[in-house]
Parts: sequence; structure tokens; C-alpha cells
Amino acid sequence: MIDLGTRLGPLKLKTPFMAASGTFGFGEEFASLMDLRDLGAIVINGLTLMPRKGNPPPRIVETPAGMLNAIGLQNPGLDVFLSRELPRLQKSQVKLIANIAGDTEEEYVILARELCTAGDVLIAIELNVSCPNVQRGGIFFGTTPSTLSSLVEKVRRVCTLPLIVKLTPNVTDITEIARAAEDGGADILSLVNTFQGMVIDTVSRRPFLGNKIGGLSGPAMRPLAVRLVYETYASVEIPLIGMGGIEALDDALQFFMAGAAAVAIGSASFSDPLTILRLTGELKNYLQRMNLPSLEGIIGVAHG
Amino acid sequence: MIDLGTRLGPLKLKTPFMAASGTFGFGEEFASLMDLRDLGAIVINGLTLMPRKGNPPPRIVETPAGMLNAIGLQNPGLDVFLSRELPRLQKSQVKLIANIAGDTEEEYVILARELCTAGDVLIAIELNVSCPNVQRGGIFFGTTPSTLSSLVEKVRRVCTLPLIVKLTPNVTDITEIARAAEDGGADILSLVNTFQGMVIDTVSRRPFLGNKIGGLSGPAMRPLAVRLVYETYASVEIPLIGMGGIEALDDALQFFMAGAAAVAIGSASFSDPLTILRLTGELKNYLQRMNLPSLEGIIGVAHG
Amino acid sequence: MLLCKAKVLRVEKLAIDCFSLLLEEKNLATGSLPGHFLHIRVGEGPAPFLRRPFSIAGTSPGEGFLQIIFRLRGAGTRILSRACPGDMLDCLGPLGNGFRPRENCKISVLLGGGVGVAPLLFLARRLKEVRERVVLYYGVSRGLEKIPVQNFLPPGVEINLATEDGSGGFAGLVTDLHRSHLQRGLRPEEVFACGPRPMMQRVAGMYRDKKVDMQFSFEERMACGVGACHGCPIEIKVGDSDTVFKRVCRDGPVFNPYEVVW
Amino acid sequence: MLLCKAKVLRVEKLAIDCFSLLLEEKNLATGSLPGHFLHIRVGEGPAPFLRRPFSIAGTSPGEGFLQIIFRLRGAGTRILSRACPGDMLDCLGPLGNGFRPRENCKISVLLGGGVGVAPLLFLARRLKEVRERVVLYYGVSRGLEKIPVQNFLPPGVEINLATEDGSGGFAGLVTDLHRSHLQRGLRPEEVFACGPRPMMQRVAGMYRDKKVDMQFSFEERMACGVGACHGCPIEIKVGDSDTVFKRVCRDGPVFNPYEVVW
Ligand SMILES: Cc1cc2nc3c(=O)[nH]c(=O)nc-3n(C[C@H](O)[C@H](O)[C@H](O)COP(=O)(O)OP(=O)(O)OC[C@H]3O[C@@H](n4cnc5c(N)ncnc54)[C@H](O)[C@@H]3O)c2cc1C
Ligand SMILES: Cc1cc2nc3c(=O)[nH]c(=O)nc-3n(C[C@H](O)[C@H](O)[C@H](O)COP(=O)(O)OP(=O)(O)OC[C@H]3O[C@@H](n4cnc5c(N)ncnc54)[C@H](O)[C@@H]3O)c2cc1C
Ligand SMILES: Cc1cc2nc3c(=O)[nH]c(=O)nc-3n(C[C@H](O)[C@H](O)[C@H](O)COP(=O)(O)O)c2cc1C
Ligand SMILES: Cc1cc2nc3c(=O)[nH]c(=O)nc-3n(C[C@H](O)[C@H](O)[C@H](O)COP(=O)(O)O)c2cc1C
Ligand code: FES
Ligand code: FES
Repeated sequence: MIDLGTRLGPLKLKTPFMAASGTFGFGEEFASLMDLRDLGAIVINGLTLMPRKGNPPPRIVETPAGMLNAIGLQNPGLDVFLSRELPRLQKSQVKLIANIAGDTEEEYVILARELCTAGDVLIAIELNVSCPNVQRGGIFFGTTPSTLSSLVEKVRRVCTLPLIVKLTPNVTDITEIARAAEDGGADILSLVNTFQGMVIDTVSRRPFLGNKIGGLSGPAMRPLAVRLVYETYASVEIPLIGMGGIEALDDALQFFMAGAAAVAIGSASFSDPLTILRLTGELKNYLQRMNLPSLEGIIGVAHG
Repeated sequence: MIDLGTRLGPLKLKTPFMAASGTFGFGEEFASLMDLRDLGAIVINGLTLMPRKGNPPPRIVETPAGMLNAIGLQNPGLDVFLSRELPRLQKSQVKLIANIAGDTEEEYVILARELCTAGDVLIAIELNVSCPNVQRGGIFFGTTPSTLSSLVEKVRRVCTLPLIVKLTPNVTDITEIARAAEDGGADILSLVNTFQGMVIDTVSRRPFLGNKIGGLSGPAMRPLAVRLVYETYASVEIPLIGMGGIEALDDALQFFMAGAAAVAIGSASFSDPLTILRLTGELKNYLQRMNLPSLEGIIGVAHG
Repeated sequence: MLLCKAKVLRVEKLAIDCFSLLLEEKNLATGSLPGHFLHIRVGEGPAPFLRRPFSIAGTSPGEGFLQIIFRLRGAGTRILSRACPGDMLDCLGPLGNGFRPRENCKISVLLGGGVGVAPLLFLARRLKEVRERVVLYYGVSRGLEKIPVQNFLPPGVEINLATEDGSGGFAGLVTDLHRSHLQRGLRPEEVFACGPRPMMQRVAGMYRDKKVDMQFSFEERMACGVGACHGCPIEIKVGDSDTVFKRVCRDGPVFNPYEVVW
Repeated sequence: MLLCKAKVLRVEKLAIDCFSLLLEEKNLATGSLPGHFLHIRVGEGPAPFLRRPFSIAGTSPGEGFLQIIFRLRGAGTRILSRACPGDMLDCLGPLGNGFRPRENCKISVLLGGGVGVAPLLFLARRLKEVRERVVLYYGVSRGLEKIPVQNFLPPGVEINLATEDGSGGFAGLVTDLHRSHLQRGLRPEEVFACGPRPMMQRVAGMYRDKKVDMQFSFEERMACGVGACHGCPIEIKVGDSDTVFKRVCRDGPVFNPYEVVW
């Protein structure tokens, strides 16, 4: 019997495949195509305390083997989420992880505290300290070790759910940032968010995106993300969730072997909404073929 | 009459298209395919004081819309270069730029001093403070502002040729590094070198490259490089050479509009060795069509 | 919404850089209404990375056929134009909210600019069944780009062509042609439009004071196509001074132009 | 070295996952020698990003034809296998240093493992014109993968087949077959090999004490293919204890196995 389950510190998942924040909505948009309970978890779109309008269009541009996005955390804000969205989601039996972003430490703390007691459809909190597409907050917290560990500490105090910190790749040394998050009390690290990029429209002679800068996701960035997971695995004790350009099983295996105990699928769901389920089946076959009773046997093996 | 010439501070080039270091050898390998004097300049493969053996194989792996390389600065060292390679190159009338890397400040200084007086086939010196594939030196100098400006200052003192500093993209804030190089006395900045990445061979369950980590080049990284050029342009006064994934004229135009006064073509020469000449012709047509007498009219226009 | 493979039956060149693609997929054909679109995966590998959205230009539910009409723009449409009969195309659809014609109404006007006419052909066919007059305005910049819209329409739909290069029909902008008809007494009760933004904006401007039901179909870059990513915003007025970004893919692509921030 | 477009004349399936490609390009056909390779651009877009190197398996200089034989491995060879007659393939070549047969010599032995036999077919044809005996050893793991080498060879070349699955010829490793012949008195004066590294290493090992001229063709990942990037290193002994990395593309692909660090 193959067990696809994976354990990330205090968090247990049925499968190691999650939907990445910002790419799968609350899952509902895809509900008619699959049984959402077959997903390891869905990390829902980034939430903020107050409603966010998001960035002006265009927000998306395709790039070689990838895309830039500059959504700008469009979301209805905590109150509307709690009163309008969550009750509906409660009934679905889906495993949801809330991705939260604040302008200030206080906002993160409020978001975490409120969401931890909001209902058991939420199984973890992911701190987004890595959004490249907003003016304040977001990535600011994710690039300075001391700022980050102080933030994580404060959130840790009110957070009764497993606490994930999502790291930005736009730093000189991710291991330093990762250790800061660990020191602050993170249970799990998730890496990576998108790389900052720009496309210039050579006809209008201006940056193409409304926000000028966007975040690169997709296969183009995969080797960069694998490296970051590999190096972070060697630097912290807490488990990792890997992501960045995963489309095929081999891609996911690279992240597992680099040290990720679970992976998230982001933009691949745009071209194939069934990516996560396909990979789930393929992983099962792979483990069977390799005579491995569970995923554990390959997590981090690339470190030799 | 269209003038394809471009001026980068003290450096004047016949065309704004250069061959990027490490991808075009000394040009000789391609000499039977084209007249090398039609190139703006060739930045030759990284040179070190002592011979470098380079990294164990494999050194190259293809990735989505790009590749990783981990050559490790294989080169015969300064002495052999000066005695064996340079005399031959002197005769060619090609414009060469030496790309140099050291383990210590002293090594950079010696390399720069010797090369500045070695012969007039060399028209500039490019400090490689951004090679991701060597243990010491290289990228170390390119990630700390104070270290970098001190290095550039020392080299500046002995460097009688235009001094280019080539920046790494693997930093939290490239503008800080760029300003440090400018403060140190760089005439020109060239950006960017490759992004650190990794591919794991899921059959052997080990990093694929002999050096484990390699540098990503090619179209995959283009949007990341354009962003870095755009931001650096707004932060320094000295001219920029842009590079990263340029294959087509539109790609080069993005860099020009972001603020580069010249661009370098790297891995695109692998799939099409004639890329630089093709782009040169296309740029001429473009300027004609747009009624622009020279490139200057579009450099940095994306900043509005 | 289905994720399915539709069989390519025919690829036809309609005009310069303009093609129609006839597909067979029973459920798509049955479920699609005018204004709906398909999100199509072109190519196999990682490039092109994203799906491409195309309006549905018509269906034959009985046979299980449906059609799109597209213009060559970049890599994705180039690949599509080379599809061969028998190829299976990965389609997500039908997506979006279609046009919602009025309950009781006699005269419908449809304005299509360029390939924007595609969803209007589908709509005109359905409307003709229930309206006294269906008046289609179709504008192209060059006559070479004109697709033979009459082949896609039942008899009785009034076709008014405008070409900017004067090579056929009215010489000038399709909006000017329409305006002249309004001045001569045309009184539509509902107006549908799809085309370049400046054209649609001109149409909206023409009706600023009128109490005519207007539904325009908009375009925006899309990633998911189903409402999950907020990648395809359109700015919509709320109350007197506020605005929000709605999703073209899920809240549209058809919007009331009075509510759109142009 | 030329950068040119070669016309695809024929794509033929030779065995499971194994194809031959017949190309027409006068100058390439004339300039290529056994051991040379082509660096071929597959596909149009950014993927696959790098060219793919393939040994030249034969030429007909008179007609301007040349041939490669390849095995399906990944995206690049899949695209190549779908080439159609008339397609123009962007080729850089001939590249590398070919095999350099001895001046005076009667018996040549060639050992090919899998598709590594490709350059040896070309070599065997040329050698047969000047040697008394040309003995080819050809090993495959499964009989299904066996290509009909006899069709590529002139009469008189002695073909010795080994299949690891025992489905034809000698049942076992091609190196064991060769060893048994050596034990029974075969005395080659020169040995050429191309195939998987372990196989070539076994061959080299067999001749450790002998004074036989040996030339093996090696593979490494390549970017430029012309010697500019140092991407394709092979470790070569220098003197007693030192080594350097040479470039497979420009200094090879043919090397003396005694000098290679295995
Ligand atoms: C709801 C909707 C319906 C559409 N219906 C039609 C139709 O019926 N016929 C038709 O010819 N075109 C239609 N379009 C536009 C069509 O999607 C684009 O022309 C097509 O995506 C271009 O792809 P490409 O790869 O050829 O071009 P490229 O320019 O190479 O595409 C690059 C990227 O930009 C996107 N893109 C480019 N142009 C547009 C555009 N106008 N709108 C949205 N995304 C764009 C592509 O999807 C892709 O992600 C529609 C767009 C939308 C949003
Ligand atoms: C000098 C030389 C001669 C060759 N001759 C032949 C031949 O005659 N017939 C034949 O079938 N194959 C030959 N090969 C191997 C052939 O180049 C690879 O099988 C091919 O590149 C695989 O491409 P792919 O896209 O199908 O595989 P993928 O695995 O998808 O390729 C990914 C990358 O790895 C490289 N790669 C994969 N395998 C090899 C390999 N064995 N050697 C070098 N690069 C590799 C590819 O070039 C590409 O850059 C030769 C290689 C070299 C270096
Ligand atoms: C359209 C889009 C929106 C995103 N929104 C968020 C977000 O709100 N919060 C967050 O932490 N990450 C967000 N991300 C980043 C993804 O969760 C993921 O880290 C990244 O896309 C890399 O994975 P991929 O290559 O599989 O897409 C977003 C990505 C995309 C493409
Ligand atoms: C094989 C290879 C070797 C390289 N060697 C060097 C080098 O020696 N010195 C250097 O400064 N950059 C080196 N680079 C980086 C390139 O000069 C260039 O910055 C990078 O490849 C991005 O451009 P591209 O995407 O056009 O290749 C190398 C790149 C490649 C692919
Ligand atoms: S494209 Fe994702 S919400 Fe519209
Ligand atoms: S592939 Fe560039 S040197 Fe061999």
C-alpha cells in the first residue's frame, strides 16, 4: 500500500500536492472539474485586513516558459471573507490554508488571530512576506532577517494553527531569511514566491503591466526555485513546501529530492487545471515502481 | 543615414550589439561564419590570474527556455593569454573586451593593469564580480556594496581603459550594488550575469551539474534582467550594457527602452551563431522605419 | 464548464490573417451561448505557456459542432492556424457570461470591429429567431481583412459594412456609418458591440443620453479564464465615485458599457 | 564549418525508438568525415533551446546526401523524428575531429553500443576500401532496438551482433563477445569504439597492455558545439599526475581512451 500522506511538522496532508496561493481562488472555480478533497490543500488567494482593489490592468503577460503577474492582492478584506466566503467554504470539507499579507505587524497579527479561530476548514496560516506586487508590506518583511523574525514571533504568539512562512526569492541569501523565520517560530517554510520581472511593450514604449513590475512564475523559474529549496533544506530544521514551475512529476520529484516535504502547483493549473490530480496519480505509480512505501524515502536525497 | 553607433561614457562602439562573455570564446571559433569586425565588441571568456581548470562535467543542462551553465571560468590564465592568445588576436582588428575575475582584490588589480597595456585590440575591461560558479571571489565581490566599491576603486587606479563592472542579479537590491560600483569609479555597468539555479537528475537523485549549482541564462530570465536594467537606470548616472535572454530585436529593444545603451548576446549565439548580425540588420531597419537617426532616441524611453 | 478535447474538423482562411476553426464536441456545442468563450490550449510543450481565449462564433448543437473565428496575432494563433483536421484541441469552456438579450424587443443593433464580429455572428443568428430587425454593423480597416460575414448569418439580418480604406461599403469608421443611420431615424432598443476599445467607446458615447440596453464584450489578458486568479480586471463604477475591478473572464466578458471606466 | 539549411529527404524508422534521417546538403556531404558530427537546431521557437549534436552516419558526396541515425530520448529527438520530407533543418557542421585511421594497417575492429554504432558505420565503409579486414561489433540490450546495420555497410565488413536479451547473435555484452574473439586469436591493429561509457571503459580495459591504436568517440552535453563555451569537458591526463579538461566538441569527440580519465 502506497501512502501519499506527508507530514510537515504539525501539519499532516493527505497528499504532498497543494494549490499555490493566488492561482486556485478558493477552489470553487475548479469545483466542477474535480473533487477538491483529493487535493493535499488549497492555499487560498492572499488576504489582507482591509479590502484591496488590486493593480490596474494589464495584470498578466506571458513570457518564455512562464508569465508575469501583478495582481496586487485584490481581495475583499478579512471581514467580508469571514462573513461571506468562509461560511460557504466550511461546508466543502476541503483543506484550506489562508495566505495573509499585512502592511504592518499588527495587521498580520490580527489576520492570523481571527483566521485561527474562524473555522476548521482552515488548517494552517501562510504568512505572505514575499508579494512583489504591492507598495508597502509584503516583500518588505521578507527581505530583512530581523524584521522577519520579529514579525513571525508576534504572529506565532496568536497563531494556534500551523504557521507557514512564504519566502521571496528576491534576496541575496535566502538561507539567512529562512533561519530568521525559523528563529521566529515558523513551523514550515514555503518557497518560493515569484521573481520580480518586467516586460516592456516596445510599441507603446512603456512597461507592459499596469504595475510596471510583476512576478515571474512557471517553468522558466523552476531551476532557480529548486536551488533555493536545496540550499534552504541544508540550513533549517523545519520542513519545506517547494514550488515554482512544477508541471510534470519529474519537476515535483526534483523539489522533493531537493528537500521539500510537499509542493505547490501554481501557474501550471492555468494551462491544465487538472495538473495536481494528474501528479497525484503519477506519484503513486512512481513510488510503486520504485518500491518506496512513502514519499519520505526521497525527501532531501539529492543532498547525498 | 542611420547611425548604429553608441556611446557608453568613454567607450564608443560601432554597433550596440556585443557578444557576452563566456559564450563567444575569443570569437575565433565563429570567424568562419561571419566578419567579426561587424560586431560592436566581443567580451572574451573570463580570465583569471592563474590558469583555471574549470568545473567537472556535466557543465551544461537545458532548462525551459534557457540553460544552466557551470563552466567555472576554465581559462589558461593571464600569462598564457598574453603570450599565446593575444598576439594572434592583435592582428584581427576585432574589438575585444577582457572579462576578468579574481580571488582577491590584488588579483583583479594585476589583471587589469597588465591587460590595459597589453595591446590595442582590447578596448575595455569588464570586472566579473558576479560569476556564480566558482568557490571564492567572483560573486562574493558583487553582493556587498562596500566590498565592491573598494575593489572598483583599486582597479580604477590602474585601469587606463574604460572600466565596466558586471553585476550579479542574485541580490536583494541591485541598485545599491550598482551605486557602489559607480561610487568606486566604474565607467559602465553591465547587467546581468546569470541567476543561480539547479537541476536535479531524478534518476541518479543528485544535482545534475558537476558543480551542483549553475547559472541560468536564456529567454527564461529575460523579464528578470529587463527589470534589473530598468531599476538600475533610474539609480545611476553611468551608462548600462543590458543582457539576458536576448534573441530577437524586440528583446533588444526592451533593454534599450529600459535604459541600456548597448546589449550583449549570450546563449542565443548557441542556437544561432549569427544572432548578433541579424539583430544589427534588424535594428537598422527599425530605426529607419521609426524615423530615428540613432539609437539614442529610445534609450531609457520606457521611464516615460 | 468543461475541460475537454474538441476535434478539429476544418480550418479555413476567411481573409488575410483571419481563420475559422470548426470543432466537434457535443457538450460544448450544446452548452455554449452567444458571448461565451473557449479557453484553448495551443501547442503541447511549455510554449505557449498560457491558454488563449476565443469567443464562440457559432454552434450546431444537433451535430455537436462549434466554431471560432480568429485573427493571427502571435505564436498561439499561428499554431492554431496550422491545426489539421483530426487534431484534438484541449478546450476549457464554455466560459463567461454571455449576452443577455432583452425580453421584449423588436430592433437589435450589433456593432463588430474586426474579428470582434465573431461573437456577434452567433448572437445575430439567435436574435434573428425572435426579433423583427437585426442590424449588424461590421467595420474593418482594410478590405483585405473583411471576412464574409453573410456566410455565417441567416437571411434577413441586415449587414452594414464599413471599410476605413474605402474598399467596400461605407468608406470610414463603422461608428460613423452607424451614427448616420441613427440620424436618419434608426431606433434600436438594444445595442451589442465587440471590437477595439476606441470603437466601443465611440459607440457608448453615441448613446450617452439614451435609454438603450447596451452590452459590450471586452478583452483582457487571461491566465486561468475561470475567475480564480484575478488576472483579467476591468474597472467598473460602483455608486457615484468608487470603482472596483471585476474579472472579464467570470464577471464578463459582457459588461454594460455605462458602468465601465474607459 | 558551415551554418546551413539541409533538406530532409527521408525519415525512416529503423528499430524501436530509432530513426534515420537522410539529408541533402552538398557542402556538408562533401566536407564530412567519419567521426564528425552535426549540431542541429530542432524546432523553431525557444524550445528546445539548444542545438542537438548527432554523429554523421554516412555521406554520398556525389549526390550531396548525408545521414544521421538517432534514438528517441527527449523533446529534441521527438521533434526530429517527426520531420517531413522537404523540411529544412538548420545545421552547424561538420564539427569536431574525426577518426584518424592508421596509415598502414590490415585489421580494424569497431565496437558500437546501441546508437553509438552510427559513426562507426560511416567509418567502416571508408575503412573497407583500404583494409583487409574490418570487423564490426554491435551490441544492443534488447533485440527490438537492433538497427539493420548490414544495410549501411558494404559487403565484406564482418558483423558481430550481441544482444543482452539473447534475442539474436551472441547472448550477452558486446565486450564479452569481442573478448572471446580476442582469446581465439583476433589481433586488431586499431580499435574504434562509440557507445555508453561503461562499454567503452570495458573495451579500453581489455587492451590495457597492448600496443593497439585506439580511438573512441565521446559524448557530453553541448551548448555552442564549436569550442567557444567550454561546456563539454572531458578530463584528459597530462603527464603522470595532472589532468586538464578538453572540449569534446572541438578537441574531440574522438579521443585516445588511454588518455581519458574514466
Ligand atoms: C473573452 C475574449 C474573447 C476573444 N475572442 C477572440 C476571437 O473570437 N477572435 C480572435 O481573433 N481573438 C479573440 N480574442 C483575442 C485572442 O485571445 C488573442 O488574439 C489571442 O490570445 C492572441 O494569442 P497569440 O498567441 O496569437 O498572440 P500573442 O500576442 O503572442 O499572445 C501573447 C499573450 O497575450 C494574450 N493576448 C494577446 N492579445 C490578446 C487580446 N486581444 N485579448 C486577450 N489576450 C490577448 C495571449 O492570450 C497571450 O497570453 C479574445 C480575447 C478574449 C479575452
Ligand atoms: C558528439 C555527439 C554525437 C552524438 N551522436 C549521436 C547519434 O549519432 N545518434 C544519437 O541518437 N545520439 C547521438 N548523440 C546524443 C544526442 O545528442 C542526444 O541523444 C540528443 O541530444 C538528445 O536530445 P533530446 O532533446 O531528444 O533529449 P533530452 O534528454 O530532452 O535533451 C536535453 C538536453 O540534453 C542533451 N543530451 C541528452 N542526451 C545527450 C547525450 N547523450 N549526449 C549529449 N547531449 C545529450 C541534449 O542535447 C539537450 O541539450 C550524440 C552526442 C554527441 C555529443
Ligand atoms: C496570478 C498569480 C497570483 C498569485 N498570488 C499570490 C498570493 O496572493 N499570495 C502568494 O503568496 N503567492 C501568490 N502567487 C505566487 C504563487 O503562489 C507561487 O508562489 C508562484 O506562482 C510560483 O509557482 P508556479 O510557478 O507553480 O506558479 C501568485 C502567483 C500567480 C501566478
Ligand atoms: C556558457 C556560459 C559561460 C559564461 N561565462 C561567463 C564568464 O566567463 N564571465 C561572465 O562575466 N559571464 C559569463 N557568462 C554570462 C553571460 O555573459 C551573460 O551574462 C548571461 O549568459 C546572460 O545572457 P544570455 O541570456 O544572453 O546568455 C556565461 C554564460 C554562459 C551561458
Ligand atoms: S483570468 Fe483568472 S480571473 Fe480571469
Ligand atoms: S559545446 Fe561549447 S565548447 Fe564544446
